[in-house]
Amino acid sequence: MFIVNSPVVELSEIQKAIFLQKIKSPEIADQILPGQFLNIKVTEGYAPLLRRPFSICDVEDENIFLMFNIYGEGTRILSCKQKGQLLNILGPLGKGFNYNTDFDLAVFIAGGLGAAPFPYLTRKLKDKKDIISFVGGRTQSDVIKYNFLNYLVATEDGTEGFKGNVIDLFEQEIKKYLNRRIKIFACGPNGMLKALSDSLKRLNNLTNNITCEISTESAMACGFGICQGCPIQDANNSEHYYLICKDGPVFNVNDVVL
Amino acid sequence: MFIVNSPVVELSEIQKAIFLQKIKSPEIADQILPGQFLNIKVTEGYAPLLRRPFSICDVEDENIFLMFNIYGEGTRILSCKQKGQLLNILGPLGKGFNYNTDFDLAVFIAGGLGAAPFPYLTRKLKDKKDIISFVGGRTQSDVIKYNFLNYLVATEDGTEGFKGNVIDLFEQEIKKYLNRRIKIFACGPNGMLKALSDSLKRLNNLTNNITCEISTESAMACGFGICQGCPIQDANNSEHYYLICKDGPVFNVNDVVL
Amino acid sequence: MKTVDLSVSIGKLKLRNPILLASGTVGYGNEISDFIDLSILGGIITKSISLKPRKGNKPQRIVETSSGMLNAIGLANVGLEEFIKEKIPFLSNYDVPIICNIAASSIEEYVECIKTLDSVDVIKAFEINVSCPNVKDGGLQFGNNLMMVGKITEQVRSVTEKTVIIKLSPNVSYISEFAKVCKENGADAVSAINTVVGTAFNINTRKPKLSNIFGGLSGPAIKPIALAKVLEIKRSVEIPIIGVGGIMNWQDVVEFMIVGSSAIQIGTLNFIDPTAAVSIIKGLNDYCLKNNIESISQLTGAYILE
Amino acid sequence: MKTVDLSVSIGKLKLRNPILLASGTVGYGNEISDFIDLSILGGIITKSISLKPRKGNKPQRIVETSSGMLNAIGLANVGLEEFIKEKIPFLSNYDVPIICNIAASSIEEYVECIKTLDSVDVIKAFEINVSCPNVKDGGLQFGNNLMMVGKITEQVRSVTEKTVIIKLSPNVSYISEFAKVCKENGADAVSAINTVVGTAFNINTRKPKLSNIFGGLSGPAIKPIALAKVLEIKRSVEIPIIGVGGIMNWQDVVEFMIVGSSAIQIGTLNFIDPTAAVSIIKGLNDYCLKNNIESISQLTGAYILE
Ligand SMILES: Cc1cc2nc3c(=O)[nH]c(=O)nc-3n(C[C@H](O)[C@H](O)[C@H](O)COP(=O)(O)OP(=O)(O)OC[C@H]3O[C@@H](n4cnc5c(N)ncnc54)[C@H](O)[C@@H]3O)c2cc1C
Ligand SMILES: Cc1cc2nc3c(=O)[nH]c(=O)nc-3n(C[C@H](O)[C@H](O)[C@H](O)COP(=O)(O)OP(=O)(O)OC[C@H]3O[C@@H](n4cnc5c(N)ncnc54)[C@H](O)[C@@H]3O)c2cc1C
Ligand SMILES: Cc1cc2nc3c(=O)[nH]c(=O)nc-3n(C[C@H](O)[C@H](O)[C@H](O)COP(=O)(O)O)c2cc1C
Ligand SMILES: Cc1cc2nc3c(=O)[nH]c(=O)nc-3n(C[C@H](O)[C@H](O)[C@H](O)COP(=O)(O)O)c2cc1C
Ligand code: FES
Ligand code: FES
Repeated sequence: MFIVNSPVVELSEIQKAIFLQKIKSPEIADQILPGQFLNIKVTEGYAPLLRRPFSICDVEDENIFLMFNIYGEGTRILSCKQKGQLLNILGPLGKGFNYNTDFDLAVFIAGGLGAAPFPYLTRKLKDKKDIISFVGGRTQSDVIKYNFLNYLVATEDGTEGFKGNVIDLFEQEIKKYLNRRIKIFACGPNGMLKALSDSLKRLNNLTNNITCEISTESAMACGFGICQGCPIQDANNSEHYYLICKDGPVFNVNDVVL
Repeated sequence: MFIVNSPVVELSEIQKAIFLQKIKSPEIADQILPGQFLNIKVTEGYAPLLRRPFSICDVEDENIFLMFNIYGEGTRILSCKQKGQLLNILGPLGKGFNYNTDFDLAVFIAGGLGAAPFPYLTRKLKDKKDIISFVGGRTQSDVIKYNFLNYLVATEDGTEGFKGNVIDLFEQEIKKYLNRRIKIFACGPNGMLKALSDSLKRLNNLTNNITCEISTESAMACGFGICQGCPIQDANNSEHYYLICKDGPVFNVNDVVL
Repeated sequence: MKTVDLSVSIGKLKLRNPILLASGTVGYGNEISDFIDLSILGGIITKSISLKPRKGNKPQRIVETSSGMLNAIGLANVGLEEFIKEKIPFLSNYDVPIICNIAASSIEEYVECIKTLDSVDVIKAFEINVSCPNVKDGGLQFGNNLMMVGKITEQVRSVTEKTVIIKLSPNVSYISEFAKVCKENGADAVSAINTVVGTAFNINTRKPKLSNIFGGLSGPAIKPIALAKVLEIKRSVEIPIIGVGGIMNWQDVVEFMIVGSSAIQIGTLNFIDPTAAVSIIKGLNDYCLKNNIESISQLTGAYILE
Repeated sequence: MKTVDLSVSIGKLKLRNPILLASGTVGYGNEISDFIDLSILGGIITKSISLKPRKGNKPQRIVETSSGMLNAIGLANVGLEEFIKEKIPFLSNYDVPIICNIAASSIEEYVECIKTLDSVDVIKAFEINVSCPNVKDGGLQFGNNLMMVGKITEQVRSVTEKTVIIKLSPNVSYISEFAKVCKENGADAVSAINTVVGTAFNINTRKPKLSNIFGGLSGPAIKPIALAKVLEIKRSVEIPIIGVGGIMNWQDVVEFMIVGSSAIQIGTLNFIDPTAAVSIIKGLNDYCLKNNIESISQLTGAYILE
């Protein structure tokens, strides 16, 4: 956990309104793991005041990648950075995915910009494990397939692939693999994560071979545990909140209340 | 008085740390007069919150020019504008120099960035009147001679020209011209303007051929008379303040208390 | 296409839309009329006037701060007589309700001003400034004193039939207590908030940046404070509220109405974008259409706390 | 080259420099120690602790605003016992004075906490939080009540010899009255200011952005307000003041000292730049050298009003 000023190398639009920012940051690249995030100061001054958190999207040699859309002022400013301009980056932050555990089949589930952490995770797992990916969105243009392997698409409006939400697609498809030791890695809107945990309750009647980790989100002030601004309910202790920035953002689906 | 979005054409550094910004603004160019100013929004958002006032430095066809140094956040942002970026400009503002009155000799006195309004005034007068200019600064690097005609330089530390303040130089030189009808146009730090008005009191014992207009400054919120933020004492009515943005920024030296 | 009813009422006062320009941020309308057609506005609140002209404070009167500004104008104004002779005629040219803001250093002065102004037709309402942080006499020594605010309201009420609005100070522990006193003494509405007391110093000269030492903080910096004050009043007193403080766009207007405002005022924004009301009114209209709101007054206090 | 004495005193408390980290913005020091060597600091003020652990408010707890942020953490903390068992040992590793901030919902609770903590050596002082805007019990219902603040101060004073600092609420008409009561009841110093009450609403859901509805505003937006409160206290009460509110750089620190602060606290800035104290301390040193100030304490209240 440290602060570095790293230069923007380039910004590419991987699909309409979805940007991939390449940043040269050997220090971060060297240490960060899939599912962790960075808290980025998008201006020299203090407007906006707070840093903006972004998942590590991918790492290639000395370079790191962020994936984002233009959501508000901070991401707009970020998207305007010229080659060579420095970003003040705080990280690596949080606990990432535990992908070195015992399983045969990695299942990735991404909703919309929840796709962001998977290129890096794919890079880490593609030679070690089988991977199937489920990628969802409201409509075709929301679906981000960037660097997914072996993926199926679901859109709410049926403009591409399965018509319905990505969790319904997942639940129907996963049944083919219940004989294997499955580990699910999911990132997306809270609604999707909720649906996933419900789906898992149903599936657990059929198998106990599935473990699942989810990447969560919240407003954050600090990103490293000093402001207490990012609570999420501990599923096993009603009197305790986890901090998403420090205890997460990745949790075992059974450890938190969504 | 109106608001326009006008594109930056180019920024040039006319001397160390002094910038000249060329902006394509036919509407402003068509109406603005020497000594008037513009109130410029330097960002899309509201950081900094207020507009920044700048004298009209020069006008050429459809283009207007601003002269500034990087003083704080606003001028820093202004200096970073790329070709084609739009500036939101409110103006023309205030009352400029009355240069069409009866006089033979125009005397320009500028201290530091007080040089800003003179290129335009020089353009308007050079074919009609004789001009002598007195340009001063703390040290050589402060002296801005840009587009001055027939000028003499004074520096406090003597690094260039007359050693001392520009008003002492003026008072010594002007004596050669007391037979003519002189109109002084001055812009610079308050200290310089004070010294000038004292000097004029002395000279008025020798002649009544001198009239003098000074361009004043103050913090401003609106720039067009609705906030009451920019008062300057009326010399002829102790119960009244003029508003620099509306009644000025140019005043007859006898009308205000510096 | 459906149309939206943007009109709102404050006491007897009917406004074509909830957008008012705040006192002290539009002078008497002359200058800003070069930028915007005054008759599209819900109303204009004129710069605080006092019985006699006030010169105002020495320079420096304003200081920019992070997302805000401090002002210590000191109620510089032309005084009652010139206001009626010189300013009212200009404003009469527009079909827009004039709300006359009054500042005074004694109850008698308030009363005298209103007696004189009550007969002026184009003045549709009075906003009583009991909360100017920038004057020695009157101002906060009234605005922070419950009993005083009650007395002033009662006396003012007794001399006019027109809509009476009391402009409250945020520099108190519980603004709702003041709103309550205003209601009890017959005010038709309250405006919340006036500026928040602040200061700034020059670290080289060690002197205050404002000749008055203290000034009033306005602008987006105070928006969360203003919203909290409006909500506090809304939840405990039944009186129309005119929300003001840091409004920069139509979204802010909606937010102020949701927490309880019947109308709102644009202040500092006028200095930066004197045409702002145009895009704000359009934004409000579109928001209502999108959300099937027939009358914008439905938004007032429409918060959901579950 | 001349050297500058950056040390300052607050009651019996001697600090190597005036830079404290504000309660609730550094937790218990663990995380921020990854970024900055705690022993360069004047001191650390720990997150408000209460007798029993507090879970804190539901999400959402923070909202960004223009040049500020609202927080409604709700005093989430590990409670007295774990604080002593788990947190103190870590802090003991550093040569830095610990100021323990205490929140409570009754006078008895304050007293009990301090009795327990008084024996802990590394705790050099207590900061009594009577001004948290984000809890139902305690908090502002204390901080806005003169008599209560007096009682609490008196009781706390009676059970400890260590330096007692009362952290004041800005959400009052006259903060100096509270500072006066603190002094009269034996407090060694006051901290000014805690956060300013504010709120923000989502215009689509019409719900408050904070689960607690109201939150506390911090950051540069409130700096002018905090400076005004410090100056108000300085001019009317003889008690050391610890200035806090919107400090973002060394210039802000100088400004806070000029208006009357003996020391200052860095709050929200820690979230954005946890290393800020380093450049601030250097900036203060350079400023003093440039202005021939031998001891930084000379700056306290060094304003010139002429
Ligand atoms: C751990 C984590 C990882 C993330 N990874 C990515 C990513 O890889 N790609 C991406 O596009 N986005 C990601 N986000 C979301 C991203 O941080 C926001 O989109 C970004 O802050 C928007 O900033 P803005 O100024 O453009 O939008 P604005 O709306 O102007 O600013 C965002 C504001 O919303 C607040 N806020 C409220 N809820 C949230 C929330 N759930 N998340 C973030 N901010 C919130 C913030 O405090 C901030 O003040 C991530 C968020 C978190 C917490
Ligand atoms: C009528 C007029 C004409 C001007 N013409 C020029 C010009 O041609 N070239 C040029 O370089 N500068 C000019 N200035 C000064 C220029 O406006 C300031 O340098 C500019 O505002 C600095 O902005 P900043 O954000 O860079 O500095 P900052 O210090 O970050 O911001 C300036 C702040 O200082 C305040 N302030 C206090 N006193 C003054 C003052 N006397 N003038 C301006 N702001 C003040 C402003 O309100 C603002 O908040 C002029 C000023 C006025 C009033
Ligand atoms: C420069 C200035 C002058 C003001 N003068 C007055 C005044 O004369 N009377 C009054 O009641 N309020 C006055 N106000 C307060 C505003 O009407 C408004 O209540 C305050 O600025 C908050 O709104 P804002 O943040 O939108 O500016 C003034 C505000 C500013 C900035
Ligand atoms: C997230 C957050 C949590 C805080 N928690 C506490 C607290 O537990 N006790 C306390 O006395 N003050 C608390 N404060 C107030 C700060 O200590 C400080 O008084 C306030 O934030 C103003 O300073 P700043 O503008 O520099 O942040 C908290 C502030 C923030 C932003
Ligand atoms: S964001 Fe500050 S504790 Fe998590
Ligand atoms: S700057 Fe607003 S009146 Fe002059």
